[in-house]
Amino acid sequence: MTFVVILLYKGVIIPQRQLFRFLIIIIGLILLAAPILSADSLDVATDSVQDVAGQIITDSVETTTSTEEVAEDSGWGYRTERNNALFLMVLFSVVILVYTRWAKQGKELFLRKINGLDEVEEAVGRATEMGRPVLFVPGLQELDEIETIAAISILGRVARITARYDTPLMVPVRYPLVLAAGQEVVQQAYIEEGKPDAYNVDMVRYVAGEQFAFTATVNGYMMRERPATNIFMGAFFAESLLLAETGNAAGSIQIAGTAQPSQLPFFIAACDYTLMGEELYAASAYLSREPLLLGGLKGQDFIKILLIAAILIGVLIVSLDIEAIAELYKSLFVSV
Amino acid sequence: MSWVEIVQIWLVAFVTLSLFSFLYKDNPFYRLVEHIFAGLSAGYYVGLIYHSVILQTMIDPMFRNGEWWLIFPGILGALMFSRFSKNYGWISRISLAFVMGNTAGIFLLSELHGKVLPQVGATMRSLNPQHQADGWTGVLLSLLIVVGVVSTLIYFYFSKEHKGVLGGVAKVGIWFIMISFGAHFGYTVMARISLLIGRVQFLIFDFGNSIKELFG
Amino acid sequence: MLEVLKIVAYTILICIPAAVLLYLTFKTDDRRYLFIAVAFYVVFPVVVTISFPTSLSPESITLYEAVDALPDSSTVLLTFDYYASTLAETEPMSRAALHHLFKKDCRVLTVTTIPLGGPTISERVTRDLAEEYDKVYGLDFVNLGYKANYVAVLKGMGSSISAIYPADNSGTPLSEIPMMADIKNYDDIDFIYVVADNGIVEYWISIVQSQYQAQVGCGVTAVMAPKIYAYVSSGQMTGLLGGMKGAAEYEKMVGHPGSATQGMGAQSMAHLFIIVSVISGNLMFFIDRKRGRKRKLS
Amino acid sequence: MRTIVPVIIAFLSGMVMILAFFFDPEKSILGELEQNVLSWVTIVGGFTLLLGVVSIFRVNLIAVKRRHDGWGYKLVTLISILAMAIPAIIPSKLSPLFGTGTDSIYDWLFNYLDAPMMATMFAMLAFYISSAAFRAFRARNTEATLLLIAATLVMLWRVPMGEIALAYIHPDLPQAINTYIMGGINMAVQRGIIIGAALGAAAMSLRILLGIERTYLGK
Repeated sequence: MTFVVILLYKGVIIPQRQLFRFLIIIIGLILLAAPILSADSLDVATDSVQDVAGQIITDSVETTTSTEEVAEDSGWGYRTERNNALFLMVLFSVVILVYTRWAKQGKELFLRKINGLDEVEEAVGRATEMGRPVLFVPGLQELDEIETIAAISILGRVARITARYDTPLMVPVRYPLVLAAGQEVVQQAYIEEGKPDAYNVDMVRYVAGEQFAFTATVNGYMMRERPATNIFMGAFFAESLLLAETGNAAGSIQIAGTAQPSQLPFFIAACDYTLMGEELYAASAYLSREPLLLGGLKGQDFIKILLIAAILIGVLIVSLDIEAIAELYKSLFVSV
Repeated sequence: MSWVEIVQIWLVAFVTLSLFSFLYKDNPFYRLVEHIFAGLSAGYYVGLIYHSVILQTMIDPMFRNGEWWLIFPGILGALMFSRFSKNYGWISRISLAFVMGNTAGIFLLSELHGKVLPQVGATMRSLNPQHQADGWTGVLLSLLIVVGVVSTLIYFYFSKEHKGVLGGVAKVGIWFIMISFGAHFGYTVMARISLLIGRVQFLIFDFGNSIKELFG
Repeated sequence: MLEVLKIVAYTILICIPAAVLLYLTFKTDDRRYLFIAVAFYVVFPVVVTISFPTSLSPESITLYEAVDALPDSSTVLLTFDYYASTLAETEPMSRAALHHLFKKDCRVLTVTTIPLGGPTISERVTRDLAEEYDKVYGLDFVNLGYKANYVAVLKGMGSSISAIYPADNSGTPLSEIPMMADIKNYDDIDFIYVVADNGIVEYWISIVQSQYQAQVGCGVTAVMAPKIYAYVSSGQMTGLLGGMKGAAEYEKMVGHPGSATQGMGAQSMAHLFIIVSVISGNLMFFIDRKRGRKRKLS
Repeated sequence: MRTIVPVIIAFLSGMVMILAFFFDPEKSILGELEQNVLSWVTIVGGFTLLLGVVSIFRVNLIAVKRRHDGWGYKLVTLISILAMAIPAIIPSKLSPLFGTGTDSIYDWLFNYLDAPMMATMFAMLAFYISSAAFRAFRARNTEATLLLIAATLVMLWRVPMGEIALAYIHPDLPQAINTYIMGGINMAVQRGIIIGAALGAAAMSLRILLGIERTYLGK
């Protein structure tokens, strides 16, 4: 709690009006609610996580009775056994918000370069050598899906390279909003590379609304034009197979990226390089430096390291048979 | 088999074969069935929502039990349709925000409390052969699991370059991930084949029997 | 030994048409030859009913034993969280589960979180099986049907089922259904048997199992199965049926072999064919690459 | 006004859930509040689905009116929507054919047209998978090779014929695949992915709750 207070006062969380107000509300409500309603101060509560949760593990039969006892003390029945979730939630929220804040302030946040991005550059270069087009499919979802947003920011990068080398670019899309966003991003890239005349509205094209009609059209294009490089980024479903197979038959270099777990194996087996799951978001955060994406990603990284540490400590404690701590430590990770 | 049943089976068979005909090449039958499909699916929602949501959850309790306040979610729901207006489209955001906020509230805790905590807890496995019923084989499994979870988390860690120890762990991570995706691949193949088997069973048993019935 | 001979015979049988059709595909670059091959390997075993003994995996046994250990006439929530597109994998699971539950005289409550077809499928399947076991609607089983926004539905049933479902699927108020008199929320449900073809199965764990301590077991499509292993291993999920094979295993344990058991022959043949395709495709790829290199060198 | 009201509503409706999580529902007003909010959400959520139907109807209607390419097919879609929807909303008291009961037109159309169509659409993927297996899935590097080997083992293990063949090599092999590949390596990786994805989803939820993330509001 002191950590939170320090952060608030030190001005790490600077009063950008709304964020600040809501931050205060959420943390305030949670912190206040626990002690007032359960007649239990939070510091005591976090300490007692161990005792209560430990009890639950050892005698699960008595769980209900012990909960009731706690509940009887307090008017609202605050559930002390869920303090571990409360702690994780508050920690998680603070970390994410602080990193987002830092990202918004333009603080230097390091993100490693994602390997797939180099491959994209190389593949586009190959298309230039061969004088054949680059095909970019930004997935089959509407713009409200994060995967599509990530795909559009990668499209911006690809368009800059094609603009630089005057390589033809083709971007078939399935939804009107993606069409608008895609055209904007591509045009912007061509302007930034100083080649506004080379930009052509038809580079980003609405193809068809229906899933398989869309796929059939894109496949037709691949067989006709034989693009040197196919880039599939975003949300793909059953059509992933069809697209990757046709591209393979057309002899194109293929790079894919999706977070759809059931399509990833097919892309990996059929494409030359694949951005898997979170890598897609990381690539887009790396390129766009969008504070929300970047802050979220950094915050999650921070929590991941804590979790890894927790796992390793846990393994150690359990393996070394430190009985006194073992049950207690494990009970911190029990969800009740 | 009554003639009604036979007609039904033939209808299903017609639909099935029309769709399969796409494998040979695109054709009007496929197109026709595809558009009927789109329409029926949309129409299904109308009947479902009308009965299960509007009648059963809203109107009936309002009149039967006098729960008049259910008119409010009804209004909120109806406001969704303001989206089709250019000037009042923003009103629909209120209803959307109500649903999205609620889901977010549930998710924030259920993801941390129901997934992260227990999954992390379950990874704390003993590497001590005395704790394992099957001795070192049990340790091997535990080791695989601990290394697998940690290296996967490291592979998807973006705040440091993958060099040195971190790079080594990430490399192990990618091998593990590939084996897991291989398993996923195998299972997905199984899933797709199963669905085809389902249709083939229909065509051979049901449709086949109806043909037998008709032509002796 | 007989089985091994059988396998050898089938392998030869697989190899000849497979080789011919793969060769044709390779020569003409027309994948329709491959389509013919797939059709052949799926249709042939179904027509001649090739069958093999189904072995049981520990995850399926866990599920079966958990259900079997329930006292007779306990209350079980059976979910129909699947679309009609995966009926071939999931319907046998639901049927086998109902066989098991009705045999044990359990009271069955069904829900669905799938808007497109969920309620229709659950009505069809439960009434079909209920007829076989002479079960009465409202006393032995109730279909709650569908309500929108599954996250809220799963969470809401934790405090009160009747707040989320004021009426059953056909519109009868829950207060008029005798079976529902003593079923208020998850506390009154002894086991949750999820049959799903999508990520909703994870919410049954992260929301219902974690927050209400309900015992959850599941049957899922093969696409979902690898992920669920993580929940089985953490003890959050009691047992798992994976895809059509899982369904066949449950059918075997319940003693009602159905369409899943019947499909195992075709499944075997098709898998072997796909493995052969992958291997031969890769062989050609490597031969081509070697030749290409030699050509470059010369 | 146009943004702040939705943001506040989202915050409040989510906060109820968060607070209710930490308190015994029987002991305070929070339990009742939670219950009401949830049942309201199921009602409002239902209208969201109708929204999709309305936009499909509109798009197709416009295409038919303006005689776009293939408008005949769009007309078929429109007729199908009406054929399914109209009998469904007529009260079943008039005839068992109406409504959504087991003898209704609605039920029949679903069971004998919609369901087989859906099943067949997905069954076609079996064909595509096999052609991709032959023509596209290549062991082009170490990673892809590992993937294909694991896939082959799992495909063999998961069918009775393959299982017998594997057991012939070594009787414990099928069991070992289940324990070490599926329950060991695969399980561990899936767990890592689940944890990562859960953190991502929680971060997203947090941003929606606090009104930082407004993409869903069309911003």
